Amino acid sequence: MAVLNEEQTMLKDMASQWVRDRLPVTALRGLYDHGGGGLSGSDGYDADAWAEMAQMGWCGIIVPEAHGGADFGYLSLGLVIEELGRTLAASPLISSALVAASALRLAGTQDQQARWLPGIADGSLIGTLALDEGPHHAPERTALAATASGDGWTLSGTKRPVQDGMIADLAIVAARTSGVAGDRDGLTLFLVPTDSAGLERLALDQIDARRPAQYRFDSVNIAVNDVLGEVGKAADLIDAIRDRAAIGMAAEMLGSATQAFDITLDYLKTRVQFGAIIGSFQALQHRAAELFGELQLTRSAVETALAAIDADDPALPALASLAKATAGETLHRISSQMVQLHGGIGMTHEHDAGLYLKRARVAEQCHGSTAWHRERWARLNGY
Amino acid sequence: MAVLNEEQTMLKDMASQWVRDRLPVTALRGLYDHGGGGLSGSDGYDADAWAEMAQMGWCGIIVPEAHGGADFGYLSLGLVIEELGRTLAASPLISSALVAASALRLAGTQDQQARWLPGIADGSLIGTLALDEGPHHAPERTALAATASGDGWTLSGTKRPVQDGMIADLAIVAARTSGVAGDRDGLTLFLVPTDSAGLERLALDQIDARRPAQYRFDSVNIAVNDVLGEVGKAADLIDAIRDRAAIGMAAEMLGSATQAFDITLDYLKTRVQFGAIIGSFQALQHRAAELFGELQLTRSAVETALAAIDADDPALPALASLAKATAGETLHRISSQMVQLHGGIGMTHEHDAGLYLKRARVAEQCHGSTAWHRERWARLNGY
Amino acid sequence: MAEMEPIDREEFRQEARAWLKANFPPALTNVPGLLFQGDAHAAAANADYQLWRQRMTDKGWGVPTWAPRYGGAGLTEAHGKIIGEELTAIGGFNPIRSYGTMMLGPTLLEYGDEAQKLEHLPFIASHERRWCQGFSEPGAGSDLAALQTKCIDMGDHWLISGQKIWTSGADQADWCFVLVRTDTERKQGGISFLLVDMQSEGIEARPIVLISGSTHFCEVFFNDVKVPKGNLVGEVNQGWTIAKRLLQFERNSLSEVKADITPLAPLAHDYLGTDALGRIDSPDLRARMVRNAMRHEAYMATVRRLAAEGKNGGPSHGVSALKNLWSGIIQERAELLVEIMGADGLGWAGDPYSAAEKEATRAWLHSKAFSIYGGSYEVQNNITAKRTLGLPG
Amino acid sequence: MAEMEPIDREEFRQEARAWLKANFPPALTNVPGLLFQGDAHAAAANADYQLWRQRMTDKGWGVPTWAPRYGGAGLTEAHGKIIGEELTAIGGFNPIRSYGTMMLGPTLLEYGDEAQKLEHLPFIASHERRWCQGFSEPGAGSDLAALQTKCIDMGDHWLISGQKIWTSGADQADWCFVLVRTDTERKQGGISFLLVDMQSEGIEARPIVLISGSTHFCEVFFNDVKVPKGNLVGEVNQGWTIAKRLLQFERNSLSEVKADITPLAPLAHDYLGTDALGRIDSPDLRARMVRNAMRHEAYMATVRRLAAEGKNGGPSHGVSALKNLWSGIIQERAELLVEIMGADGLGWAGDPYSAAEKEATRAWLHSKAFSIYGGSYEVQNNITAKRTLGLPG
Repeated sequence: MAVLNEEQTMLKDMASQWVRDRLPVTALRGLYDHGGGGLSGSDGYDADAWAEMAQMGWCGIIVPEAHGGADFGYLSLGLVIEELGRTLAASPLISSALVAASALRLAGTQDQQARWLPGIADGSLIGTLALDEGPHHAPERTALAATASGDGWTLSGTKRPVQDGMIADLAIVAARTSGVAGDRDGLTLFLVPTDSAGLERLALDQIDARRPAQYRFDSVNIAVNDVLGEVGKAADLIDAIRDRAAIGMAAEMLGSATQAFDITLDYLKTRVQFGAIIGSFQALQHRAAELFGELQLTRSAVETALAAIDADDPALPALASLAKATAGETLHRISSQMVQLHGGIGMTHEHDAGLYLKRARVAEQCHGSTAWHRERWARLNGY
Repeated sequence: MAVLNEEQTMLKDMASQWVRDRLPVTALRGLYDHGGGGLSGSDGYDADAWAEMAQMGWCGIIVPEAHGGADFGYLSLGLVIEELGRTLAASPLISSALVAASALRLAGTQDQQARWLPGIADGSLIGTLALDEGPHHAPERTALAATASGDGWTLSGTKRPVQDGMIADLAIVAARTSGVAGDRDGLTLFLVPTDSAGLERLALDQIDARRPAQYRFDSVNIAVNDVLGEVGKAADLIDAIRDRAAIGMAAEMLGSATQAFDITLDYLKTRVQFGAIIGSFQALQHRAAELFGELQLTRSAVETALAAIDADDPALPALASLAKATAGETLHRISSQMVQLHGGIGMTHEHDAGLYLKRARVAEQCHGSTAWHRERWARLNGY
Repeated sequence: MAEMEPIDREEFRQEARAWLKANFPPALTNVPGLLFQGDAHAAAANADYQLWRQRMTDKGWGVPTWAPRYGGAGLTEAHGKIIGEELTAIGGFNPIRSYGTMMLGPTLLEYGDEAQKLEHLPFIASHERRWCQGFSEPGAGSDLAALQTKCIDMGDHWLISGQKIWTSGADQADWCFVLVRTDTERKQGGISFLLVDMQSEGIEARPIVLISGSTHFCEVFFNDVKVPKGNLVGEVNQGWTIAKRLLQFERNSLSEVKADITPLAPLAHDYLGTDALGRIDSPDLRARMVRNAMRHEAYMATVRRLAAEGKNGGPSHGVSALKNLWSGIIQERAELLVEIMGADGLGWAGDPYSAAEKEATRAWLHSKAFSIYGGSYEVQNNITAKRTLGLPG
Repeated sequence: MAEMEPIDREEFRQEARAWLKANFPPALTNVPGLLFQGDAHAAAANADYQLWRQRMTDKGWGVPTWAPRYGGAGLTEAHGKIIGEELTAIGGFNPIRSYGTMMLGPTLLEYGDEAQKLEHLPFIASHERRWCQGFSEPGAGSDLAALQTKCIDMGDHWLISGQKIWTSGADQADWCFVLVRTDTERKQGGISFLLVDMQSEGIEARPIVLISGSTHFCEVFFNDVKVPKGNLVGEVNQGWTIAKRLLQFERNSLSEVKADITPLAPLAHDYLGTDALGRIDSPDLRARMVRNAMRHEAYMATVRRLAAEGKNGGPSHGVSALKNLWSGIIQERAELLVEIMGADGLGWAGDPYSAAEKEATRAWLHSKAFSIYGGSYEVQNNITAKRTLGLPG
């Protein structure tokens, strides 16, 4: 654990307690159909629990005080996200309180911040980022077209997947105002209320019982004031937002991996086979020891990256990719071993191992996959 | 083991016995300085043992009967090479009886074959391939210049490393007759006696106590009859020769890996620590089981590739790269684990583990490294 | 068994080809046989399948090497192999193939008495009785011999009580071969092998939902189930020996499974794009794909090599090592496929995901079982270390 | 120990900076201190080093936290850290650093009597006595407590006989701390800790040639060596406890080792070339380099995190896990460096290979020891599993 101040320690303890009481893994199970997919008609989260989270101030942790937040830093928000990750708690906290809030903090005008941040901070409004268009994260391949029309813009095209897209009120949409798919120039971000005319949303039934969405933009009109940042120059801004998103996702994965490891370790200490506690078998002991080592690396990478946002560290891009890729690989290994070491029971939908496995693969993929961030780190470091 | 006919079984048994009697690992040790490098003044092989090998007909296994060989196929030659690999026997068998003989078989005119193959087959003449010019295998980057002069050619430039280069009588030299480094077009092979005027040889003191060489060509004149294959069109021929060389090296590595595994397994069965035979520790048992599995894959890849040469299989290029890369990775792992599992004693020059480790890294690098063959396999298979 | 002469072989091949061409329903071409093997309802509902099953039953070619009185055709293994090859060549499948033919049948042939053989083998040979395997229990997974299902000798019948788990297709099975405990003092030596009619009173089979959504495996509860004395296979307390033999048949049939070798490269170009050098545009993922594909090739070469060696009377050890190579390679491949599909490989249901995507996702989840069932990865490593490598302890 | 006030800290930093600037011989700038630490001849022959050693001895800054009567400067750890930082800043090194300061000194401070401390610590603080460690034996490697070196109480002296191995620098050492067996009935409980003058009659140290060519480690033979009674540290049969504490100091000093983080990328571009996309032109090798470099970064972050946590009284377990991460990452890095150099990374000696190439080759061979010495990879995993994770057995 990073060295925390008193407030951070309190926040972490509170989050830990609340998550275990209010959103244990059984809560996630409530979002699943008994056959294993997302429950039909589910929103992919628990709205009442979300209201409680907002009540506790978690939605405003990185929001400036002037806009109703606590301005308490990303490391603090990361502590909460990590705890949520432990029980696979489903909520739009990353999408809204981290990603959307970051976007507005980084590039919002005073008016834009005043309009959107208070709602994000008090949880009454859910924001999200609508960036990806294909199965793989590739911002520069953005094709969704924004054409100038009157004194505003018109958006046409498709976004998918949009995290928490079915419950979001505000989408921060990456669109192409010039150039062609593949160019870094010509990208622009727009602040788009999801009830805008011409925006159609379709829920995606995902293995982790969340509900990301597909957004279809059919000539959606945007006012000129709803451009976030500079027209045609959003590529760096998108990177900055995505890096924060990736670090948030890495914090969640750190929590999930830690908990998956703890559950598995408990099982190793209790399950008896061949007349012995299976945790006494050396091959399993060594595997556990090695996974423990990987967890150490992951915690360091994630906490370093969170602190780097707060410190405005110029190494942030590389540290973000390091955190996301390291957490991705570690959670991949631990969630797979969670199933393996539980044996047959771990293969059943009734057991939690499968839920960790499924969420793990979604989180690995989200905001740039492990492979994507490895390659990015490589490029940033001259490989 | 591949399914062998009676002659092959006899050949293998004979090689196995002879190698253990005549060139056990202690023989290799005789080529080492007591401090760990190659013995100063050594030729990197045992000339008397080589004469015995020739006597047994091993140098002519793939040479056509018309030129003094047995025309007994690559699988048969591979069996002998594998046995030599078991004891790390140092000899120019691959360079001469496999690589040089293959080059002449593939592209030699009747005259060229008649001039060189009988000597190769009876061991009185040692051939080798002078292809690489830099630390990494990259035939198309060949820069050594061959310029037309009179009715022949003049070679200028450097080759390094040339395997068995200090003892070779005949070098098959890749040179550039047109184009620039990087082009596949413009490569030509030449048959060059190593006593040619203007050819200077420098021994390289390598970790495996062999003596590869650096060849410096200073206006070496070559007769027009000593061009092997077509002028400027040697790229495919070079690939074909190198694939055979790589498969031969993979057969050697299969033998080395098998023996390194056997030695280590014996140690696991005898060494006592913590009051138990260390081979009873489950973590080591599982490691041994996994290495055994890798050995199975390696044997299959190597034997399949050897058989593919004999069958003129169009899949040969991919199978060659599969064999070389698989053997490279397996020997890498097993030779490293040989040191690790022997503990401190494995770190001493007095123990054989270090000799396997050192030869392993040379073999991995030779005729295309593991990484090189992986990439080649990937390209051939559309990745 | 004498080898066939080449001339007989060619003649039989022609005969088989002609018969199969005339009798295999063209509508079933390239339909996966597993569909009917795993699903009794699908099998019952498909008239072509029923026709095909009946024809193969009459011909005895579902189990060609079994004696005619047991429903087979009394042929050699060489004949059987030719039938299989010709069937594959026309995109066909063996409609008789089942747990019964692959595992129980060979076991009964070795350990059953003549009455048991005549009672059961013909119905296996016609695929009219589906069998399931009652081995594992909640407390006896990798340590199978720890099983506790009670079996009491009541004089004129056996009385069994207990719970089995991981029983494939128990909810559709007609009969079950069950390992029961007839002696609580000895571990392996206190186990017996019983044949149990699933219609018996006191049996309940409950499907288990797996993480892949599959409900193929069941829990089976035995509550004071009466079993006729004649349903004991072999001797009392000989069950462990019989079970080990049966598991060998299972391992052999697993190692026959054709590993899917559809290359992933073209798919990866589609999903990930191609860089300026013509490579799949994700270097890290590409490197892992290449590594996996190369191991897959070497694995396939290993299966071929061991088959050839086995045929020539050579060594045939190392099945456990092979199983671990296979599960590792196939699991990684299944993961790579999902990773190639990116966000589109994460769907559970619905139109936004293609059928191939949803199938890949579930296949990946299902693949996690490969290193658990049929002897876990860890148990196989123990076996390799001790039996194949001779390590102590 | 009280923390320093920030204001004192800054003041001391200025003082240290000034003294070091005035006293560190510029000729030694960026010379690796290990050169002299490991080689008595090199140390004796270098006048600058001798001057520097004497100045640091007089100042007591080689062991700043030790009391002045033991040759230290009586400072806090915070002072010591500042001295270290300022030394690093000018490319300097601590000429006193040795096995004596890192391992025996702290151990004597805890377990030695006052006479032993006064007899030995000042000579450690001046680096006038080189120490070596007589722990491992041919039959006691990972299982150190199996050691057999006999020690008999002869009334007025101890008599020891036996063989030690892996004794670093024994051929150059003045003294040796040795674990001996004083009770053959008990394993751990029968071991004692002795200080032995290497000039004693009956001692022979023979250098071992390692695969890297290094002769730093020795075998040491003890043939009826007489050792004064006062050279026993702690109580008879308390040696195992003392040794465990000493190994803890060793582990701490190992975890201080700065992992070399010179990036390999530029070198790889030189040796392997660059493809049309600006990438190192060997995709498979590049992927492995990137993975190793990322793990290396995460490892360095872990060292910093654990240091910060330790300073704040937080958890500091997991040293064994850290050692295995470290050895794995550094060994792989050493291999990658040789692989990048290709055929040029395979030379042993001679002009055709550059000094950097030959150094890389030997460093790779040497790195194989990292997962063996100081507790093997396997032993560290056992410790992590049992002590850190609380697994049974």
